[in-house]
Amino acid sequence: MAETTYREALRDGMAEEMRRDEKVFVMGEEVAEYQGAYKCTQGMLAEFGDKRVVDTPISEIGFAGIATGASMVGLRPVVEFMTWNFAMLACDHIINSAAKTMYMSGGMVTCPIVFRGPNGAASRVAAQHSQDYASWYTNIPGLKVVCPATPADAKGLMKSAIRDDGPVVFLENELLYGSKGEVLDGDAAIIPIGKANIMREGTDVTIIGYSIMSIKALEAAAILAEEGIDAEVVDLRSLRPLDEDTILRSVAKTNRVVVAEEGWARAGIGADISAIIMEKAFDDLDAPVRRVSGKDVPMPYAANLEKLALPQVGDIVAAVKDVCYKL
Amino acid sequence: MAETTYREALRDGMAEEMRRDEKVFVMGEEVAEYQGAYKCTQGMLAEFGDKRVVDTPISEIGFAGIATGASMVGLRPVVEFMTWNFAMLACDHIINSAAKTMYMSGGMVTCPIVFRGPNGAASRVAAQHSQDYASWYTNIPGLKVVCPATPADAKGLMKSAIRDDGPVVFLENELLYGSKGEVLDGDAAIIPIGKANIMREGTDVTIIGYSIMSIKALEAAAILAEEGIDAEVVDLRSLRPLDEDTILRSVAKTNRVVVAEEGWARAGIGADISAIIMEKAFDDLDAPVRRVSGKDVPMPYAANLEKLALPQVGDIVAAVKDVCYKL
Amino acid sequence: MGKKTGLKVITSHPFDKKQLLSHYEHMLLLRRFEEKAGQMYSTGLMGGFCHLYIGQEAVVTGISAACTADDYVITSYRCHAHALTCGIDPKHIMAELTGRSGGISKGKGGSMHMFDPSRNFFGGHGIIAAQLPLGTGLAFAIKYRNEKRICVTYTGDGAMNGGQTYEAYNMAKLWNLPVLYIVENNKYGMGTSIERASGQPEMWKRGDSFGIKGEVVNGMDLFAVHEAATRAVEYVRSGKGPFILEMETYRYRGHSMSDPAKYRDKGEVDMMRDNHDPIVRVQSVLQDEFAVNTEQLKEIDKKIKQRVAEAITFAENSPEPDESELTTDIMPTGGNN
Amino acid sequence: MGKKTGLKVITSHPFDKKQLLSHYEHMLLLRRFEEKAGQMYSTGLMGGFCHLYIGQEAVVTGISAACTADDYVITSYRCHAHALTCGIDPKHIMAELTGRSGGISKGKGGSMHMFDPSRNFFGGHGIIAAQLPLGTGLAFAIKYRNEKRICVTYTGDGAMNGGQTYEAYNMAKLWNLPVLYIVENNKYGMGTSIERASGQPEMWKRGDSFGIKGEVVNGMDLFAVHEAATRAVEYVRSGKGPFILEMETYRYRGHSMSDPAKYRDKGEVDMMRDNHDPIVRVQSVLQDEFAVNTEQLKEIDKKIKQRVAEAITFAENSPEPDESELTTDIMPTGGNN
Ligand SMILES: Cc1ncc(C[n+]2csc(CCOP(=O)(O)OP(=O)(O)O)c2C)c(N)n1
Ligand SMILES: Cc1ncc(C[n+]2csc(CCOP(=O)(O)OP(=O)(O)O)c2C)c(N)n1
Ligand SMILES: [Mg+2]
Ligand SMILES: [Mg+2]
Repeated sequence: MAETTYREALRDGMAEEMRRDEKVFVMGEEVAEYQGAYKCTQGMLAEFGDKRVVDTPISEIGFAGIATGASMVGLRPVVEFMTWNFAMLACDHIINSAAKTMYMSGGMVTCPIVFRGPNGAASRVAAQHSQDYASWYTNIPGLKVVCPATPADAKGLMKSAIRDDGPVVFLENELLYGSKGEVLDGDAAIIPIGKANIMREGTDVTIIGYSIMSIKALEAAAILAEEGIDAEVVDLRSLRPLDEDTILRSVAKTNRVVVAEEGWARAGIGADISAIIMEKAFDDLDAPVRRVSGKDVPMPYAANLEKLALPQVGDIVAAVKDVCYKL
Repeated sequence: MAETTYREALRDGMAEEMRRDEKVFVMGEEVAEYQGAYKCTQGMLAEFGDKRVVDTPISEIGFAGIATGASMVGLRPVVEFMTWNFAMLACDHIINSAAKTMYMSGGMVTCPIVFRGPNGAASRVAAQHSQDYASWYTNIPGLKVVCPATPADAKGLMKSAIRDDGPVVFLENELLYGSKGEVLDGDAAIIPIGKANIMREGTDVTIIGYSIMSIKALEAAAILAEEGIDAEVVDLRSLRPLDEDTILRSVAKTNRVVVAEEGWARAGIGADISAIIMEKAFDDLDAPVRRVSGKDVPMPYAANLEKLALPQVGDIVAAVKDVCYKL
Repeated sequence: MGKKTGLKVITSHPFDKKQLLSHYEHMLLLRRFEEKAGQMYSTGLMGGFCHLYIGQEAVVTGISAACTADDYVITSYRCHAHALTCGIDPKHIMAELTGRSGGISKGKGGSMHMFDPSRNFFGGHGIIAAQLPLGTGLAFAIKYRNEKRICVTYTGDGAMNGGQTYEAYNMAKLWNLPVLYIVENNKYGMGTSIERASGQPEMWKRGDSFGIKGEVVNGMDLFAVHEAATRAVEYVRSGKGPFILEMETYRYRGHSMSDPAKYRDKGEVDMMRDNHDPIVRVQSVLQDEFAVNTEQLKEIDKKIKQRVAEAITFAENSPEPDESELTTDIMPTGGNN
Repeated sequence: MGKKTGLKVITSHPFDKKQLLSHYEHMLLLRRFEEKAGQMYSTGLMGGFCHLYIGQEAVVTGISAACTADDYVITSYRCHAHALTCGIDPKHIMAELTGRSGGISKGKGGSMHMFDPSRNFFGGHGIIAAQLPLGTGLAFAIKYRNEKRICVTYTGDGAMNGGQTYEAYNMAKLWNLPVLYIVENNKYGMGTSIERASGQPEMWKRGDSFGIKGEVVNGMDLFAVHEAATRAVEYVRSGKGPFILEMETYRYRGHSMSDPAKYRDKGEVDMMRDNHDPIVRVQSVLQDEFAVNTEQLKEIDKKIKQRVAEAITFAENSPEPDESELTTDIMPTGGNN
């Protein structure tokens, strides 16, 4: 089993599926000759040629629509958005065309398509390039929404997303692209969509995260362990469908919950999880669910302000102590 | 005090502000000669002329951007989206240009602009024309989000929105356009943004709604009253900023809450309110907060299915009985 | 190519009597179907929006006559006629309009959202101009698979001011995709005349910025449509890339059923109907050239009316979808293709 | 008008010695500022993205010379030069790049997001093509208020494939708005050459579909830029509506600081720098026509370098924004104008 970066894992996931299935192709800005703005498609043009690794003009709504159209007749496009910020221009096709068409056609037209790219904050790219769209897409029936935190999940979820017969929103994280981990080959690598991952078992409190926040949650758990608090870390991996079973089982065990999200709190993923726990596990709770979220501000550029705007490991630690009444 | 429709109230709110301030103008598809696709701008072309009531081509992102640009130099555009579904094409300007520019400019550039139009389901207009975008825009700092339920609020909030120096997302409801109520004139009509409205006082349970769901909540409260349950109905009126005080005071009084939203539950407004109550009023709760939401499906066209997809008065009644443990 | 037609009609045509009769019948079917759909709407059997095609019948009929059944078709919400022309049974379209289980989308899509992949018909789209990239994507798939078919992508004149149209145009030309863009220029996008919405109202020139050629055609004349479409289809099919055909046409009815149509005067409508009706035009050729008599024409009309009546009976009697349909068809099960 | 220039230079110009020296100084300021900004980035004093303008200096300088200080300016994320040209102090721009409280946006906007309404500069926008509708909106406001100014809206060649560009074009023409669209065609949108992104790569013709005229200009030659801009500005200011100027230019550096620039060979860059450098071009006119000597040129360079050095000192020493800034400037307080 090889150590691979998250970035390579994404690439390998795409490449393995492209070898397996002629219908799979990659499309987006700078994916071919440039090897991807963040190098996630490194080497793919050389292997698959420009028919299957397609550079596009800067035309997000156009190529999202083109790919969705192609998926309606059975091709399986993987659309790279240079970042999800730019997909805001294209969200009409993701939702009105890709997510709703199966229903509107009474099941006759399906869209096997993956929309992928980095989501949320990178480093100091300011307000227009740092938004976390997890809650927006999680709101929408007809979509699946996944958000890998590790290289293994990046590859495994990518393979599942490409094989899925419906549209999948695949939210990556730029700051994780260089992170390393062990990754399997071929079908063994597959991670099914809709299953959360208990990254760390614990008994005192449950920290629920997704994407980079799961990594920060693990760091927080390590710190908390030293202070005698044994945290369970649940990485959601898939936001839609959501693995409620794993969440609720963990809550039943620890009775205390912190949800960590990078995005804004209002109508966010933290709110979503908190409300579900409220409805389905109220009596299991020994303390109210606490959210750790991005501050309710557009992302500032200044280094010190950016740090304040983003949820940090220390914020998770503090929130956990709060729900454990150990302040 | 005259009985006015919600539709006329919107128009009167706009017209009064246009008389008061030359900088205010209305722009959108069919707003001028056609008098508005839903007749919300009836008579305005005749009064204000085509300089200030501007018909646009079918170019949502274009005219949203044009209006936002015009607002940066002090005009005060009121942009009509024929429905908010079509604003999905334009959301980049609403968010990246209008909501974030003040911050990105260190406070120097502001966007006094109102984006308005009907939001959510109308009657049998199917999946692409029925989405409720309340949770999406509520997610975004830099915006204000309002959603009047009554003619008085429609006018009063419209006047506040137009006078506001920042961007306001104004979510109307087509099914309410014909509803009638008493409406004041001039400054007396103003309803400040950010204040919820206790539509009905009660002691047993709080039903929190917005837009048409507040009306359905009132109907539910009437039915519940006959069965001996005294419900308080809180109409949020403004989703961002949110009037937490009013919500929390009501929860402290009734100890039981149902949140009614038309939109989908996942990362929705119900989740948002539930999570806030979880964090700030956990000990006040005698039962978990229950959500009544649109079903997690694209909107079907068939009459029977549409009815099932939308949250009905009966669903609110049932949820209230549930939280009151009176099933 | 190009130039304003002034609704010029074409005098020669390649159809024999049987062929022309069949096109005539089809145009009449579109007309009678829509007339009845309008009535059904008024009686409350339909809900939501209903956009009728009356007046534009020569467009879809003439273009379809120049295509093969293998070619893909995609259009906007004004889609009943396109669905009928792709061969979907009127029954299943009418039952879709009433929102019944017998509808082509099981009643879940409605008037604006109909599809039939088995007949290469891909909707039926409610968001203005969305079908431009989608149709271009169908053409992308054709090229990817090296197929001989083409994609015919219909759009209204109003939709030509939506920016995604030009993103699609640019990529279609850049990648040389087999897509034929038809602009059904019925002079209005809802209540806004083309002049009040367009910096440059000649739609066939809207490809100029992107190197796509176009031509304007009298869309009220089946023969003119067919002649131009034949050339354009041949151009696209032969691998020369995208092409634009602007069809000068007209809708007799309002934009949708709730449209009071105050933005144009009745004289304009009457002029078009009285002087340029596409069905009357074909009728007169049938009479003059092929000696079809009034009796035969009446017979055809009767037959068509009968077919539409059957569709209505079906649409009225088809049950509403089962409640379980609410939660089906949202996401494909399985996967792992 | 129109036609490929092949980088044709213009021999006559209207500037006297003082004027030309001042344009020269300005172009040199842009160059030296960006060189230093690049160095600052490498030392880690800046974060995020940094898009340098080196090579394109004649464009913004020549166009600005044809405008008045009242005219609005708006552009993309490659905005340092435009901000400098609108008269913002280099100190405040450099401090914005380092994210300090002395920055023009108090350090909250960064390299891509700078504004100064008091100098009629409206950004600095990070979303490709967003400034097209926004700038058209500034022009809408000008017309609404019956002002004499115009809006100059800059865009890259890559951004010309974004659909909102054409929605803006259509409305600008339809409403006859006073907006001058400048396409800074530096041949690449990131790593994609204009030919690989465009169905039709002549940007000055991209208004054809919408009835907007355009012209292509040697953007490496201050005199050519100024001459064409003078005519175009006059056209727009006189109420004739929008106009497009394509500037053939070139960026010597990568797209942003992290760009390995493998998509073009060094020879291409060298050729442009060696034969078409916009600053060298003005320098030689200063020497040939106005007898400015090497000593004087060195003096100017020294002065400019000094100014940039001061900006850097300021940007390094300006404190980070106060933590309270995190939550200010989000929504205007008050209202009720
Ligand atoms: C993005 C978007 N904006 C607005 C609408 C509302 N709308 C529906 S049809 C229509 C007019 C379209 O006119 P045209 O393209 O000429 O087609 P026609 O109806 O004449 O066939 C409008 C504005 C919509 N469906 N989608
Ligand atoms: C909508 C959107 N898509 C993609 C990007 C990423 N991006 C930033 S700059 C750029 C290239 C733009 O090229 P061009 O318009 O030619 O301007 P230049 O950088 O050459 O000045 C891209 C693709 C973006 N910022 N916005
Ligand atoms: Mg039309
Ligand atoms: Mg460029």
